[in-house]
Amino acid sequence: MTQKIRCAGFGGQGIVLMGRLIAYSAMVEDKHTTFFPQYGAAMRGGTANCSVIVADCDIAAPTVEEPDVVLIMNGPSLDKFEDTVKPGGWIFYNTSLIDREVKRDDVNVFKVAANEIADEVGSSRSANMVMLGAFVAKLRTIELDTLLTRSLDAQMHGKSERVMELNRKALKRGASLAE
Amino acid sequence: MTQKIRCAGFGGQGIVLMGRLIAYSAMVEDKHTTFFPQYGAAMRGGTANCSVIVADCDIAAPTVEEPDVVLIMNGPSLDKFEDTVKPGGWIFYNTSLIDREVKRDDVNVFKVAANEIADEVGSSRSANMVMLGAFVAKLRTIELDTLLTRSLDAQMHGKSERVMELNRKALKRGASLAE
Amino acid sequence: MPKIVIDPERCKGCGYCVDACPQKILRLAEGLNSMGYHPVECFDPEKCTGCTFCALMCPDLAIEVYK
Amino acid sequence: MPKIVIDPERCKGCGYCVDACPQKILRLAEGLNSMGYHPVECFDPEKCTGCTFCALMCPDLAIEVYK
Amino acid sequence: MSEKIPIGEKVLMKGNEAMGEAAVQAGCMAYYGYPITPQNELTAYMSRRMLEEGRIFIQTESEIGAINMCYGTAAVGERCMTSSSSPGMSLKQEGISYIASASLPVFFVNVNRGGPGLGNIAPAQSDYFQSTRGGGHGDYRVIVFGPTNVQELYDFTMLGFDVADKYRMPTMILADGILGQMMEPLVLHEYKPLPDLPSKADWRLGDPATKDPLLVTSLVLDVPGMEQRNLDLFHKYEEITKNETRYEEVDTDDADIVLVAYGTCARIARSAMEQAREEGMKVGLFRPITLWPFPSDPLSKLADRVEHMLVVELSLGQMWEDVRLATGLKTKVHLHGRTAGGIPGQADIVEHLQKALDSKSDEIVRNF
Amino acid sequence: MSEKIPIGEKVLMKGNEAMGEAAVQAGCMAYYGYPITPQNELTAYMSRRMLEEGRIFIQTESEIGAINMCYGTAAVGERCMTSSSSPGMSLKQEGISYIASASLPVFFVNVNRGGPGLGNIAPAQSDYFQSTRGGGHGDYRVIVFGPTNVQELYDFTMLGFDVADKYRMPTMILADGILGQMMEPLVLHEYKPLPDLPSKADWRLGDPATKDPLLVTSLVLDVPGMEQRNLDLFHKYEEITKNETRYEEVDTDDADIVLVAYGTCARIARSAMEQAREEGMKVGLFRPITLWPFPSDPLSKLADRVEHMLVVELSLGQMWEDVRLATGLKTKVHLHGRTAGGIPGQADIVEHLQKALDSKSDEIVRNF
Amino acid sequence: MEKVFAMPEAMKDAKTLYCPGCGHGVAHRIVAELVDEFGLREKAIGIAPVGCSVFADLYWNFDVISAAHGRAAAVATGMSRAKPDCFVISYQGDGDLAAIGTAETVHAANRGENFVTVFINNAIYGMTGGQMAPTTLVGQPSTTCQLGRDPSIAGYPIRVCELLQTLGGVAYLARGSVDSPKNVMATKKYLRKAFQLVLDKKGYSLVEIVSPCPTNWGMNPPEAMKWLKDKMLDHYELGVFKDITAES
Amino acid sequence: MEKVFAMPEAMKDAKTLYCPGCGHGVAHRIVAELVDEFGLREKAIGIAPVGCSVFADLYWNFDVISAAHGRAAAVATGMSRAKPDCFVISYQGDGDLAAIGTAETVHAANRGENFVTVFINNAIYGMTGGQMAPTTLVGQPSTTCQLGRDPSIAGYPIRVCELLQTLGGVAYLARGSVDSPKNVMATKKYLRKAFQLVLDKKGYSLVEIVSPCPTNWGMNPPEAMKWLKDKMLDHYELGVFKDITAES
Ligand SMILES: Cc1ncc(C[n+]2csc(CCOP(=O)(O)OP(=O)(O)O)c2C)c(N)n1
Ligand SMILES: Cc1ncc(C[n+]2csc(CCOP(=O)(O)OP(=O)(O)O)c2C)c(N)n1
Ligand code: SF4
Ligand code: SF4
Ligand code: SF4
Ligand code: SF4
Repeated sequence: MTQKIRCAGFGGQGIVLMGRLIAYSAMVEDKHTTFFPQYGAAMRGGTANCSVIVADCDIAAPTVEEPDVVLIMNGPSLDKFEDTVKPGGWIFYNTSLIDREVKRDDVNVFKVAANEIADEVGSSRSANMVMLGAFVAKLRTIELDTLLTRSLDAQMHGKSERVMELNRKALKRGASLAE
Repeated sequence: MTQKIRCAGFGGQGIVLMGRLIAYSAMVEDKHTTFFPQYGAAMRGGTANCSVIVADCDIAAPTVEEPDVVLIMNGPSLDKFEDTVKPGGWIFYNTSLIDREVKRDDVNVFKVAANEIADEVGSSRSANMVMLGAFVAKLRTIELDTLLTRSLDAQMHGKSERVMELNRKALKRGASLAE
Repeated sequence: MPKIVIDPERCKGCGYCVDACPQKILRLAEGLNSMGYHPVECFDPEKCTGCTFCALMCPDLAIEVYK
Repeated sequence: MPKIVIDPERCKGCGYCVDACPQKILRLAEGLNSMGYHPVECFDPEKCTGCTFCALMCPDLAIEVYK
Repeated sequence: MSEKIPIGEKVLMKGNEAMGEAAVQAGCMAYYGYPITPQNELTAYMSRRMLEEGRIFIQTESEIGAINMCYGTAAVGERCMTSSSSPGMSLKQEGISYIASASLPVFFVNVNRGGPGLGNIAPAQSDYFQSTRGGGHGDYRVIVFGPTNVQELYDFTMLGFDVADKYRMPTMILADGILGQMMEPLVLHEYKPLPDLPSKADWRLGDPATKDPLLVTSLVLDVPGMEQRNLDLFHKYEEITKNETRYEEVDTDDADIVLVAYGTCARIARSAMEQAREEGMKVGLFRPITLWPFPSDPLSKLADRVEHMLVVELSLGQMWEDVRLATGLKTKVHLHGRTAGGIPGQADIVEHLQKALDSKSDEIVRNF
Repeated sequence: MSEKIPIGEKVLMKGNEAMGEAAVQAGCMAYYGYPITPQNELTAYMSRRMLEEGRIFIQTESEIGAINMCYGTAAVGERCMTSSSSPGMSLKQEGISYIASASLPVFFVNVNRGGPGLGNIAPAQSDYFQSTRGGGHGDYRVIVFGPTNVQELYDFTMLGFDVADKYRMPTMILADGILGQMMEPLVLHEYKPLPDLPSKADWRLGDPATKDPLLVTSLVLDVPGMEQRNLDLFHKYEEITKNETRYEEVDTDDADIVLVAYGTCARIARSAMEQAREEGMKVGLFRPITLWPFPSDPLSKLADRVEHMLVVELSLGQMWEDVRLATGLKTKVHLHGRTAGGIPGQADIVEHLQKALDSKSDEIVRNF
Repeated sequence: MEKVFAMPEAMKDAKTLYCPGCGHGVAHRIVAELVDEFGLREKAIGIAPVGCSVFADLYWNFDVISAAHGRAAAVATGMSRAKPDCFVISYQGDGDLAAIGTAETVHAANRGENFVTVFINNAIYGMTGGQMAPTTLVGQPSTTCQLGRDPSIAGYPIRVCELLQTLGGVAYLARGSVDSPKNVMATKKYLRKAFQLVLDKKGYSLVEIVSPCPTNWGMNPPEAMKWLKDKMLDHYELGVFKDITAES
Repeated sequence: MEKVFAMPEAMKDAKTLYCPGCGHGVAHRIVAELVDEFGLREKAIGIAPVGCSVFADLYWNFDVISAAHGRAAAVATGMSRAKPDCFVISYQGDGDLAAIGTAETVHAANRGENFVTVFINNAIYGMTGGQMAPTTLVGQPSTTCQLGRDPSIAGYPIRVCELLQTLGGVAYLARGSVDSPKNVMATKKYLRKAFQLVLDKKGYSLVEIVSPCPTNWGMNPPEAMKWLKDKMLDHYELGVFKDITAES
């Protein structure tokens, strides 16, 4: 199994963190993984995206041309990446910020009202966690439990317990969408 | 005909000027020529030397490994270059500053009391001209007349008429040694 | 009557104009613009004196002033 | 009695010591050293006070001073 | 990461940071660097870790300052490093030439971005010539490692310090921007120095134990002396070529065509190889690990039995020259070169493989 | 010399000064340079002549300052130049990479001295790699002339300015220290520009005639844009290779062995050739005049009929690579390389020729 | 009704890529206003340095050249010497001007090169993501001095105007700020003087602008502006440091 | 009878390659005397810059490293940071320190790097044969300003002590000269202070020494010394410019 994932959205939506959490969880689960952020000049206001590969054997090319899965947090990112998804792959997208429907009919689509749900949980800044939870629960690329018990602590240490708790809640709420 | 010449002495003895005068004269006489000063770090107190080639056809290598002629103005230079002269070649040397005899017996030797003669002419700074005059008159590589009428003016312009006159005298006195 | 014209699509919501306005008639709007910022708005245009302070402070040339 | 010792082979004949000597007892010699310079000489050693001025000025460490 | 470094364990780390941690483990006493994308995480990492370890970190006034501080620190016998990306590396070339000439051990990293000029910050391998041929002046070489994943970035950093000390010369990692920026699991091996690293006691400056004053210089005005020095360097380089040449061969035994690639390119090439094999082409992969010394001999041997090679590189025919030099006209060396951040797709490579196999006898397939 | 320049006449001039006068004649409006031996006479000459002509001379704070001033002057459409020697050239590499990327015409001179490091001030050709491969970062090239006498220094300086303008790119002379320092008679040809040099009106900055604001840059963050730019450069380079490759062949028709050499080396090689012919060896000479573009095609053709080549260079096997690249394994390419100021003697070369001719089938004669 | 404040003609109608609250925007605008005021649209050449303002050509409606990092002063010299009729504006960040470009800055100033320098002092490296600049305050954190600048390791924040004050060729030096309408106006006044002196061929004229970088200071814009007022202006005194026309 | 003036132990018994009347000799000797005085023979590392003093290793009887042209301050930083027990003496000419090395000098000074700088100001480039230096006086001819330095083209002679005075990390700055026994003694006193401050880890300490280069000034040594006194000391004021221990 090799799954290629791309996360995309606004700068500030925690896109890179989503990728790192997936990669870290994969490592903890003894899978092979590579993570690559789209880095840019440090000027702001653009879109952010990153790619992760999770596999159970050696990963050769770390580049993701045709992702199996995309996690899309805003409209411009859907425009940019919709066409790249492998036929039969998955598009998860954030209906809170995206009005339109996915045009393709050869892929699976999963809608997540990420910001709204995050707001319900306590802060719309956790929208990325809601999305991540949904993805994990739906495709089981990695385990929700790994995220909750290992990865969050490792990748976000230094954050307040309040924020961590919020994130855990958001993850679980996201996961519940897919169960 | 290709003649390879090396001039050598103390810094300050006008060694490079000797070479330039030969090269310039050769050019004026429509011969082929190349001149190459031994350049060094700009620190003082060393020996100076330069090489000139005069030929009636194209000059390939501008480097002088085995000179046909050496014009030697001081002792260390004789030590350094005596052995390099081509068998059958010429060593002109300044007996005013060199006590010893030339050791080789397969070369022609011409002694010039350059400083003393220059002193007689008016200034020991013209010792190089005395040497040059002797060389030119002896070997006729270039013409004394070219030096007197063309080269001195071209290569030393800016010098006072007094100095020029001194140089002309010294050249002639040198030449007279060899006639 | 003096007035300002705000281009909400240029505004990045830094709030410098809000602080600079001597009349205190500017604030950040609730809504977002297409870049995802809360653009500034003038909630009491009558009071505007056309002093240009807001515009002077704006890094994004989002404010024009008429007098 | 104070005295200086000049190493004529180190001296390059710059003459700084000649100018610096308050007793004015130094001068450049007629002859040349092996580097081709006129080394300095003391023509009236009796007058030397050992003040070290000559040595202080010498760039070539050609002068030792005893007192 | 900093509080306790889990040596021996698997961690998820960015390539830039992995090099930093490896340097710390290898006893690097001083890091000097000037910010530049895409290697900033390395500088930032060192700014924290070196101070934690009570060692030296300076954000220098410029890349030139950094390389010359390395010259100084290496001369007193301490391990040190600098890192930069392409434009900054150009500025370091004079300093590298001095370090090579003075035979000082210095390790450095170039996380290559798109050039020439300011270019862009996308991944590239277009500093290959500069790294392997000496972008600086004079006859000299630098040992150049071209790692392919984060683990190798870590391992070759340690090795880079060791071989620098072993041969008293500059050594470097040339990594495309992807390697610097990506995260992968890696095992933080404990540092084990190469056996028999020479002592520095007989040449390092400022050591009260040495009786006679020592000199570190790159200046030899006297020509025979300097010429001999350079020849000594070159004899050392021949020894290094014998001892330190590293490469990897995959499935070349039955290959009709061999991909030659390093760094991230080698990984994409490997994926392409797998795909092409599935499609029935007999493809192998040759991966130079040291870019200087370049594995010319094994490549030349390979050329005796393989008719085609396809060089894939993030530059317009730089490593291609080394492959052609190694193989002469024994084999047809095709090129798929991208530049300024362009990255070859797996499918493109497969297509090029096919074209190369189909090429006429005197035709070389090149994409520019 | 300065008062009245005897254009059209034969004069005796130092190589460094001949380049200066040629630049003045060719309409060089600005000279920027920093002192370094063995090219100081060029800087000194320009300090006088440029002011006489009411043009610009700046002794810059550094070599980096000089190359970047050239970048500025070229961008406003004026001819300009800089010159230096090896360590100073290393410092200019970043700037040259920028100039190449921004497609600006700049001419410069490297009077090569012994390296690496501070080295010495003796003649050398060891900056061949740096000059021909791009010592700076990224994929780019510089047109490199390798003159052999003072007349050529003069002529190729003029040509250097012209081809820089023609192709909008950096061009240079690579001259060993002997060429810079020697005096020879030369004819001060009048400057005649190449026909049809393109106008600069559509890209030079600060011209009130242009309506829309213009941009000179080497930055293209977007990858496809930058990649296309580089490919355009490389297509230009292919055109240049076709149009501007220059070389000289002497007595190669009946040769069993051909000497390959440039600069002063080519002259010594020629003397050696004459001596060897007298001794009965059938020797020819191939002299690359442009070092980039390197005359690979004619060399390759020569390799079809000549069994041996002997490269003679003032470096340890740098041009040797280009000759081997050009000739593959079609011919045996021997090497007589000297370094750090060492100069091959005529007799040495003859000896090497003999050894090469006598060499066993798989043996390459090399002197280090 | 009259437009009393609007987009200068020397500015293109493009949204900037700068972060919210970044000081570059105001500085760009002042420059453009003065280009209009002096009628320099056709003669002006702006230098986009390597730094966040590297894309100045997207905003300025006159010729632009991008210089290598730190070399803007040399590039400006090359242009203004060769085309004295042009009006060269070298726009530089603190990393660019006062770290890697120190030699070029000092010597262009000393030679009295005839161009305007607009020096943005935001106490940080913006473009590369927040490293320490030569101007970073003591104690101020950055990605390369995470516990705050420690002068025993990294030295002290350099005051550029004070440093250049001793040099012969300098015509004008002033330090302004963008923290208040008053200071924005004063900064523009300084820059107007600099423009005038360069038009009069008086030589090197530099205006330093203390400027916020909220992103890399880790603050929101109002916080950043407050920190600028409280901390930066404490170290970086505002005012005119040299004016050769005033000396007489 | 006691030897009151003799070759310091920290000096090798070699004749120098310097020209007659060159100031480097006295400067070398003072340095060596102080190395003896402070007992630093085993800890001292001298930096031979690229310049006439590039062969300092032939004269000094302690470890020497030759730095790339202009980079002595960076090399000194690399050594003194890595081996704080060493005593690093960066010996530099005016081309080296104040032209190509401007950035390294300014930033090492600003960081307060702990080494001694001996700065030989001879108003010319010696080794390369007499080109203009940053310190060349207005009107003074050189091979690259043959009609004399014209400030409108080449700027003004830079006063290094004055320039560095504004920087935070500097512990000590003084300018001496070798034109008279008194000034030689004063220079040694300045340098002694600089040594002391560096031994006390106070940071960057520089002593500038105004020094003759008869050869490239085109004068004989006595003429050169007179010109130094009359012209150079007129522009380059002698004295202590900064002493952090005196400030308290
Ligand atoms: C030679 C070189 N070194 C380093 C860099 C990387 N770099 C780009 S911008 C920059 C600093 C930017 O800071 P500053 O000049 O203060 O401008 P700001 O971004 O804050 O406006 C650096 C170091 C480069 N492009 N070239
Ligand atoms: C990068 C580089 N540029 C230039 C030179 C040539 N160079 C050697 S010494 C020197 C200047 C010497 O002048 P200064 O520093 O004043 O010392 P002095 O010789 O007067 O003692 C120069 C420019 C060099 N070696 N390296
Ligand atoms: S100053 Fe400008 S960008 Fe900032 S809030 Fe006001 S209008 Fe918007
Ligand atoms: S020690 Fe004093 S008195 Fe004696 S010679 Fe020297 S300067 Fe003159
Ligand atoms: S990083 Fe700083 S300087 Fe750059 S655009 Fe953002 S706020 Fe402005
Ligand atoms: S050239 Fe000048 S600095 Fe150099 S040794 Fe001679 S006098 Fe001294």
